Parts: sequence; C-alpha cells; structure tokens
Amino acid sequence: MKARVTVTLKSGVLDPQGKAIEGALRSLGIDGVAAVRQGKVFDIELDGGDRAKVEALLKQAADKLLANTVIENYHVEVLG
Amino acid sequence: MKARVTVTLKSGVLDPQGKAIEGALRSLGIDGVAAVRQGKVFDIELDGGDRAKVEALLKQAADKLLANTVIENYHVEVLG
Amino acid sequence: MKAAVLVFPGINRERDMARTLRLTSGREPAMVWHTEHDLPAGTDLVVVPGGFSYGDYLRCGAIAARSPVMDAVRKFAAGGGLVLGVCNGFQILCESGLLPGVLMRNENLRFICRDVFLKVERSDTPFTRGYNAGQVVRVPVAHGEGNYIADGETIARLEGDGRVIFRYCGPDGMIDPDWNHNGALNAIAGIVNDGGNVLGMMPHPENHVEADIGSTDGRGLFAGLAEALKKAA
Amino acid sequence: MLANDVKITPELVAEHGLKPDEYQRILDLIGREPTLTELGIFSAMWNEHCSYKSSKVHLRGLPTKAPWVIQGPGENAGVIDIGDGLACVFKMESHNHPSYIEPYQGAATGVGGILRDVFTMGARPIACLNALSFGAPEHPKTRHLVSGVVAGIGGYGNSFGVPTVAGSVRFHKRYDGNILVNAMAVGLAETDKIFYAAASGVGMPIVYLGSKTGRDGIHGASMASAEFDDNSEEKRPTVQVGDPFSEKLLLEACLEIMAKDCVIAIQDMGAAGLTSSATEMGAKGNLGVTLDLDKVPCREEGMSAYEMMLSESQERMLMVLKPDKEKEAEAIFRKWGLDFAVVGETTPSMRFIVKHHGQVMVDLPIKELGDSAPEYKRPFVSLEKPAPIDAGAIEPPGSIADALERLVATPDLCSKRWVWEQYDHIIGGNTVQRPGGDAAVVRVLDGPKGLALTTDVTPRYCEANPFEGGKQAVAECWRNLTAVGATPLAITDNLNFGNPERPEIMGQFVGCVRGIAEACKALDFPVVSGNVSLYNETNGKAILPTPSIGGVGVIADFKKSASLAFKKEGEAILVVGETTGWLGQSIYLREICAREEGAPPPVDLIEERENGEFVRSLILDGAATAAHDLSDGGLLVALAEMAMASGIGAKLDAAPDDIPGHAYWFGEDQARYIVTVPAQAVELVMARARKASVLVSRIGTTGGAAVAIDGQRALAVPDLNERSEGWLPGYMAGRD
Ligand SMILES: Nc1ncnc2c1ncn2[C@@H]1O[C@H](COP(=O)(O)OP(=O)(O)O)[C@@H](O)[C@H]1O
Ligand SMILES: [Mg+2]
Repeated sequence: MKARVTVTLKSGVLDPQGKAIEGALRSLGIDGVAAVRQGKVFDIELDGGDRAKVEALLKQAADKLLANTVIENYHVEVLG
Repeated sequence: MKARVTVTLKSGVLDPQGKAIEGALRSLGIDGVAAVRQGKVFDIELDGGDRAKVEALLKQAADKLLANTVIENYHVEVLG
Repeated sequence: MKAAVLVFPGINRERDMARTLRLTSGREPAMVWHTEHDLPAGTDLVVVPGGFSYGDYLRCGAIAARSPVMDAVRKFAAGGGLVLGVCNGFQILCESGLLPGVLMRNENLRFICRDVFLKVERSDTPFTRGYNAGQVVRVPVAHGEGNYIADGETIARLEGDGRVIFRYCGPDGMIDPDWNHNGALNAIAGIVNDGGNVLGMMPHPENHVEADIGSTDGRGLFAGLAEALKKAA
Repeated sequence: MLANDVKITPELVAEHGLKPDEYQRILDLIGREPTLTELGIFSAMWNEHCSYKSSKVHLRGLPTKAPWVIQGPGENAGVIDIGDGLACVFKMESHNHPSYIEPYQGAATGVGGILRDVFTMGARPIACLNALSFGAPEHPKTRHLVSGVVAGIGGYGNSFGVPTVAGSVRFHKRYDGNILVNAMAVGLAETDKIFYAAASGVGMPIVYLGSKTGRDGIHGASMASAEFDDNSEEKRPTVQVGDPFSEKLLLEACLEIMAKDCVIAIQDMGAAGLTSSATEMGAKGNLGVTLDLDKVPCREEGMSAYEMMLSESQERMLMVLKPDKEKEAEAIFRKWGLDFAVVGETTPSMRFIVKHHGQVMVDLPIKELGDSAPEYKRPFVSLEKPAPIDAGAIEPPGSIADALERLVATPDLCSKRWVWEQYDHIIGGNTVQRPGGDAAVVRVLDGPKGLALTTDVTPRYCEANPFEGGKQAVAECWRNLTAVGATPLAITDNLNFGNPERPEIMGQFVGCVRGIAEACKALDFPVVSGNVSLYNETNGKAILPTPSIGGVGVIADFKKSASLAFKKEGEAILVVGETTGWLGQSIYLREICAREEGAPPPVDLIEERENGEFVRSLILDGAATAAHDLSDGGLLVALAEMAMASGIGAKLDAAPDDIPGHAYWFGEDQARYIVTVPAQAVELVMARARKASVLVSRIGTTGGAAVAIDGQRALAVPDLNERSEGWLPGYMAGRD
C-alpha cells in the first residue's frame, strides 16, 4: 500500500526558504510569482492493506515525527 | 492563481533522509513501514490567470531551479 | 597567482579562504560579487568558498549556481582555467553542472564539524602537486550535507578515470566506513571534472594552514596551486 | 485622535499579565484608559523580561566598573577594552521557554537574538557559547529537547558563520519541565567605533531594516516571563522562526553602513520588537518618537497596530540615520536584498506616538513608559543552610577505580562531543583551543592576542547555599580562564530562577547575586552585561537556581595558552591548592551514593586569586606544560580528563593517610588546579610556590597507558575514553 504525507507550514509562520526561492525565481526572469511556500512530502510504502488502519498509523507518524505540529500542518493521503 | 510543484527523488537515487525516517518510524513503534522517500512541495501563488501559460512558466521554474533534474522528478499542478 | 574568490549572499568562509590565499601565495585575492558578469582580468584561479549561500534553502548551492557570475566561471573553466570549490563551493559546482553528482544530507542527518583524514589519491594534478600520492592529511570538515552520491555509471567513470582526488580514510590511510563520517559513496571527499581543472571537495583545507591553529596539512593544496600557476605564467 | 475601540476589562488586563495595581499605575500615569495597543505596549514593557521589576534593586549591587570597562550593563551588550584599540563586545541571554515549546526554533532564535545584540553595537561576532540545562535523561521529553536544541543552536550559528566554541550541558530532574537555553555571543570592534541606542537630533529619520514583520511571537516577551503549567503547549503559535541567512545579510549590511558613518543610533528588535526598540532609542536620547505603521514592511496582510507593535519577528533593526546619508545607506541595504523603510522620526515632544491608517493609536510619555515600570522589593527568605558533611561518614565506593569508571560516564561528566561536533567551531580560522578544554581560546584578528571564553555555574551548590554558589560560579569561570593562561577581564551573567513572588526563590536570587558580587569584587572581574530569567517553574516546582556566568579573558600571545592534555611521559603532576576532601554536594555523593546533601565547598577568594595568579605565571613563562582546573568530580576526574585528552596515562601516589581515599580523589575543594611540569623543573616550581605562599604538592608522574593509583586497579586510558565518549551518543540513539 502506498501513501503520501504532505507537510506544509502553517499560514503566518515565516518561511525563509520560500522567501529565498521567490527571490531566486524572480532573478531568473520567471515573472508573475507572487509568493512561494515550501513544504515536504513523504512517500511511504506500507505492508498490510487495511486503508483505515494505515491512515490512522500515518496520522500518528505525522504527529510524532514527520510534522512539527507547532508550526506545520499535515495531510495524509492513502493512494492504495 | 495557485499552483503546487512537487519534487521527488528519482527511483534508484539513494535517500539518506528517507532511510533515517524509516528507521525512526520503526523505533517509534509504527509498524509496517516498508520504505520512505522524502520530497518537496512548493505552493506558489501567481499573478495572471492563463492556465496554460502558468503551467509552462512553472515547468520552466522547475527545470531551471526547483528540481535538480539529475536526481529529481517534478510534477506541476495548477490549482486555479 | 591571481585568485578570485566568489561572494554569494550567505557565504561565510570567504574571509578564511582569502586569508589562506594571502598566507600561501603572498597575494590578496579579488573578492567577486555574485552579480558580476565577468571575472577580474588576469584571473588564473577561481575559488568558490564555503558557507550557506542563500541559506542553503532550496538545495545546497542551488540558488548560487544560477547567479550571473557562474556563467563567467563556466566560460573560464571551459577555457581550462582552474576552479576550486570547497564545501558549499563543491555543492555549487555540482549544481551548476561543472561537476557531476550531488551532495546529500549526512548519513546521520546531523551537521558534523571535526577533523577528518583524507587520502590524497593523486599528486599529478595542479591541486595536489604539493602532496604525495597516497599521503594522508588531517583537515576539518563542517557540513550537514556532504554525502556524495552519483549514479553508478558516473561513479564508474570517476573511478575509472582517476578523478577521485580525495577520500575519507583512517589515520593509517585505510578506507573504512567508520572513518567515512558522512556516508559518501566510495568515501569520496573530492573529485575533479574530466578536464582535471575543476576540483570540488567537502573538507576545509583553508582552515588548516597554520601550525598553531589546527595543523598545516591544508597548506599543500594552496602551495601547490601557487606553484603550478607560477610555472604556467 | 485616539481610537479607543476596545473596552479594557479586568480580564483583558489580566490576560496581558498585568496585576490590578500595575494597571492602576498605568491609569495614574496617562490619566485615561489606555487603548488596546497601549495596553499591549505596557504589558510588553512592564513584564519581568523587559522591565527587570523584581531583580533591578538587587542587580544594582553588582560591580560593573573597571578601568577596562567601556560599557557596562544597560546597552545591547557589554564592552571591554582588550588593548591595541580593540574592544570585546559580549552578552548572554536566555531563550528557555521558547526552547521548551519548540526546541529547534527556540534555541535558534535565541542564538539569533544574542548575535544581533552584539553586532548592533558595531562588533563583528567572532564566537558563540551556550549553557544548556536539560531534565533527567530518563524523562520522556529530554532526548527530543536535547536533539532539537543542539540542532537549533548549530543550525543558526553554522549558517550565520560564527564558531560556537564552548559551553556546558547538564542534566537534572529539576529541569524536566523547564529547560534552560542560555546563549552567549562575543564580538570584536574598534574602541572608537562602538554604536549605541540613544537617538540624537530632532526630526531625524527612523529607519526600519531587515526582514518583514509578521505575526511571530506576539506575546513572546510575556510568554518568556509566564510560569509554565500543563497547558503551555497550547501557547505554541507564539514561537518565532529564525532565518540565519537574513541575519547574515543584516550583519554585513549593518557593518557596511556603520563603516560608512551613516548611523547615529541603532537598536535591534528583540523582545517586544518595535515597541521596545523605538521607545529605548527615544528615551535614551531624551527625544520623542513618532512612528507611522503604514510604512512598516509587513509579511502578512491586515496586521493591526497592536500586532505590529508587539510582533517579535526576527532579523530586524531600527536605526536613526544621518539624513544626508540616507540614500547611501538605503543602497547598501538594497544590495543585500533587505527591506529598508523610513517609518518615523524623532521629535522634541518626549511622547511616543504611533499612527496607523491615519489614526493615532498610541500617545504615551516616552520616558515614563520605561522609567515608571513597577519596581518590586519582593520579600525574600533564606532557607536554612545544610551543615557540612563529615567525609568520614560517607560510604566509600567498592573501589576508587570502579567509582571513576562510573563517574566519567555520567551525564554531567561525560564527553559532550556529540553536542559540539554539531557546531562549526572552527569557522573564522581563529579557534586556537576548541571545545573540550577549560576555556576556548580564539585568536584576535591575526594575533598574537587571544581571547579566552567560558560559561560556568554549579546549580546544586547554589541551591544548597545561594551565596556560596554565586561566589563559586564566578570563581569557577575565573579559574577556567586562568587555566588556559588568560587574564580574566569581565563577565556576563544569565540569572535563571523560579518564581520571584515566592520568598524562598527570591532568597535564592538575592543570595546568588550577592555571592556573584562578592566574587566579582574580590577577583576584579566586573559584570558588563547580563540577563534575568525568572518564573522558570512548572506546576509550582522551580528549577535549580542557575546563574550562568559567561567569562572573557585575554592572553597577550595565544601561542602561550595551555591546554589540559598531558604533553609527555615522565612529567611531574602537581596539584595547586589545598585538598581537604570536601564531599558535600559533590558529584560523587550524587552519582555514587545517590545523595544530594550537605554544604557546598566554600570558596576562599583570596586563595582563589593567589593560586590562579601562580598558575597563570607558570603557564605564561612556559613552566607548565598542561593545566586544568578542578571542579565537578574533583582530582581524579580531572586527571582522567587530562589523560583522555592526550592518550597518556598517569602514575599516582596513594591518597594521604589523613583523608579518606574517596574524599581525597573525588572531593570538590575549590581554588585548585592540576599542572604538569618537566620532572627536572619540580624543585624550581616548588620554590616559586613557597615564595608565593601557594600550596603545591606533587601527586604523581605522567606516563603509561593507564590511570594508575598506587595500590589500586589501573584503568586503561582507551577504556576511560570509550566510557566518557560513549554515554551521550548512546543515549541519543535510544540505547539506555
Ligand atoms: N553546549 C556546549 N557547546 C560547546 N561546547 C561545550 C558544550 N558543552 C560542553 N562543551 C565543552 O565541553 C567541555 C567540558 O565542559 P564542562 O564540563 O562544563 O567544562 P568545565 O567544567 O571546565 O567548565 C568544555 O570545553 C566545554 O566548552
Ligand atoms: Mg574546567
């Protein structure tokens, strides 16, 4: 079973990375970029096939490890 | 207009971070994790509303900067 | 030796590098700002120093590799000019396509600052003529992403062509996973391009050029370069 | 006209951490109800963190002057003259609560903040240090906190490009719910090019520089002074995110415009951001300030005046520029890609006025805002001091060797390599003595001068006897600088305590401060900067009193500095100072006997000074080949450290008959050092000691591959090393 956990910064939290990338895109001549926020994805392969169980497991993983819930949100998607 | 560029490691490329997270998940007692690969997402806000144009622009941005195409794949998704 | 040291926003070892170039060649290098389109006339060595260009925020060295000055460096290298990239400089050279491969997070995912031992694989390059082949030198590393990786074909080519110049080793010169602090493939610490005129390396020879501060093991690289360039001139 | 949109209720006042009488003080001061923004401003300016309201009266007792002090406490950082037209600028500051809530960002922004304090004064940072106190290793959060804090300190300093050269790490259950993260930064400037916060001249442009303002850390300053409870994890969004890249640009841009003589006054935006920086510049210069918030560069939309005034977004500065240099300064900031905006001006009115969307949101008397902050003489009691313990009544270990084996692998005494290898400690190319010794030594410019740097405190001594503990912290700091051959010059202090509203905590505070003052006076070692962190409690349980002392010393020729590693086989090992076998409050008692009891070792400051001066003279004239001060773990732990650092063993005489063996080897008598000298020099050194009335005794000889006490099992140096090096990595990897 495959799943993807996407971790993004909460809105309002400073994103130095996004800011630097924004600037770099502009100086590369890529116009029209108003804002960039950088996040992470984790592509995870799991043994076992119970969708609901896997989802619960990954929420736990995100809470405990993959996301820093003080400043980040996450989203779990089981791809089957 | 909003878009998301997702950058993932090509298969075959070693991912020390993913490997470490794999181990960490196991030691947290999260069972059944067979493999983890870490990637990045860029949430981008753009001025201008031509979907096709925005898509082309972002492909260019990914090719030029956001992805290192030697080791990474990317995927552009215009969310409207 | 007319060295040019590139300065990108966020670079932080440019002063260390400039001091070392001055100490070892007797000549003050030119500091070149990233927005420049040309290198100073007469430049015979380009140095891309260490640091955190652009905070290393996207991928290490990625943003700096796309600065205007790097076009000038590419041209300079294509003409056979000598280019040395150290630490972030190595990462920038890889990102700019001047060297193959990438530098990933250290295997233990932590930043590591310590002295390491390097085996000098060849002494017949302008960068290593100050050393003997097989010599072991002690120099510091200070990086979070120095784990060199490339695809199998590239590694085979690098090894086949003798383009691996420095390797992490034990004090006795043995290549041993215990002494490969960042997990680099084949313990690779430094490589050259196929022309042999562009060197990228993770360790900091510029921080070991004085007996009272660390050691003098890094001197050979700079002294050798100065000599090579004197001969060429 | 003041826009008084929100009714100020007692609940709102309480939420702002202001007591009813403090609110009354505000009403009396301004003669009307404050606006919400004004209330926010008062709460930020009058909280403990900014106003020092509980500590001020006691801090006045600290000695702050010496001929070499250029700037004592009161500016962003202290400044001392180190000769040759150079000044050393330094300060230590805590980021305790933010680091508990978000260890990486909390610690990182702590480093960012203290670096800003130093370069605001015109100094280029040349070194960082840190003093860390974590909970018990077995506490479920400790590992996560250690990992995050260390990565955060490294993450910021490494990227910014300053070497982190020394520090301390301790573990104790009393920090379980409230860790301490104290960061110190040290910079260099020319003595005649120091920059200060006081504005001067009316109608001068006030310029905002650096990163944009977001809603980061609003109430951050208040949080730093609020006692923790179990709900504290709910306060998370107030955590700021650090951006070392922007700060590095800010550093370069600031130093560049300072060199071009553009700056009249400068103040960084730290706690209470725009509010405290703007009012301080005005108040110190006897001027009013008017700010127009419509000009403030913002990262988020729709920020209110309240939010902008209290935001603690990092990497920002406020400056008063010379009007004719404004364009030049702006060009420099643009070159570095930083925001630059004129956001206000100085006025003759002595009022602090803030406008937003054309409305006056704040109109307050600028001087009184800071000067009228409440000041408390809080009641304090001194608890009864524990009596000294008779060493003879303390059970001996199975064997001295067993005890040493255990001690070198205890959390407090083991090697901290796992920590400092994550810090770039060599960038700059000036680190003469790296972490792992008594004090770091950093070359000044191209030499030959060097600076010695260290942080010290022994909290268990402070708890048992605050006055003696305060003295000891200063003395140990002085001793560590001396042990590398430096002349100690001045300190910064970071006073971490519990809730000052409890008389017994206030008693600890007062006792420690008095002890610090006494030692500073006796050792000519003034306090030039510092920071107070109170309310370090969880559910009413206070931390151990922890006044971290950061010391700076100077050595004329860095090449003469001594290190603790044995240099050669066959050299004589000498102990300087008197050994009585003091086991009260010792590490031995705690780790081997599981008792935290007794009086801590007293510090005789005259002896401290005499012994130190003697050791320094041995180092500087080349007589001593290695030197190490004695502290936690006493004589045998120190000897083991010298052996481990070198790989050379030691052959040691048996303990004298009149002191129990374990008390002799592990007692923590103060004012002591170990030095090694070539065997043939012993006579001469002994003669010098007699002349200086300093007690010196020979206890053994270097050599062999083991630490071997006559009549005891010998301990191979590599085994000791393995134990000492093994504990922390093993613990962090989850093997415990
Ligand atoms: N957090 C830290 N950062 C940098 N260096 C550290 C840290 N903790 C400990 N060290 C280094 O480890 C060594 C031992 O620390 P400590 O036992 O506190 O020394 P001492 O008792 O001599 O003050 C010192 O060199 C110190 O600088
Ligand atoms: Mg010491």
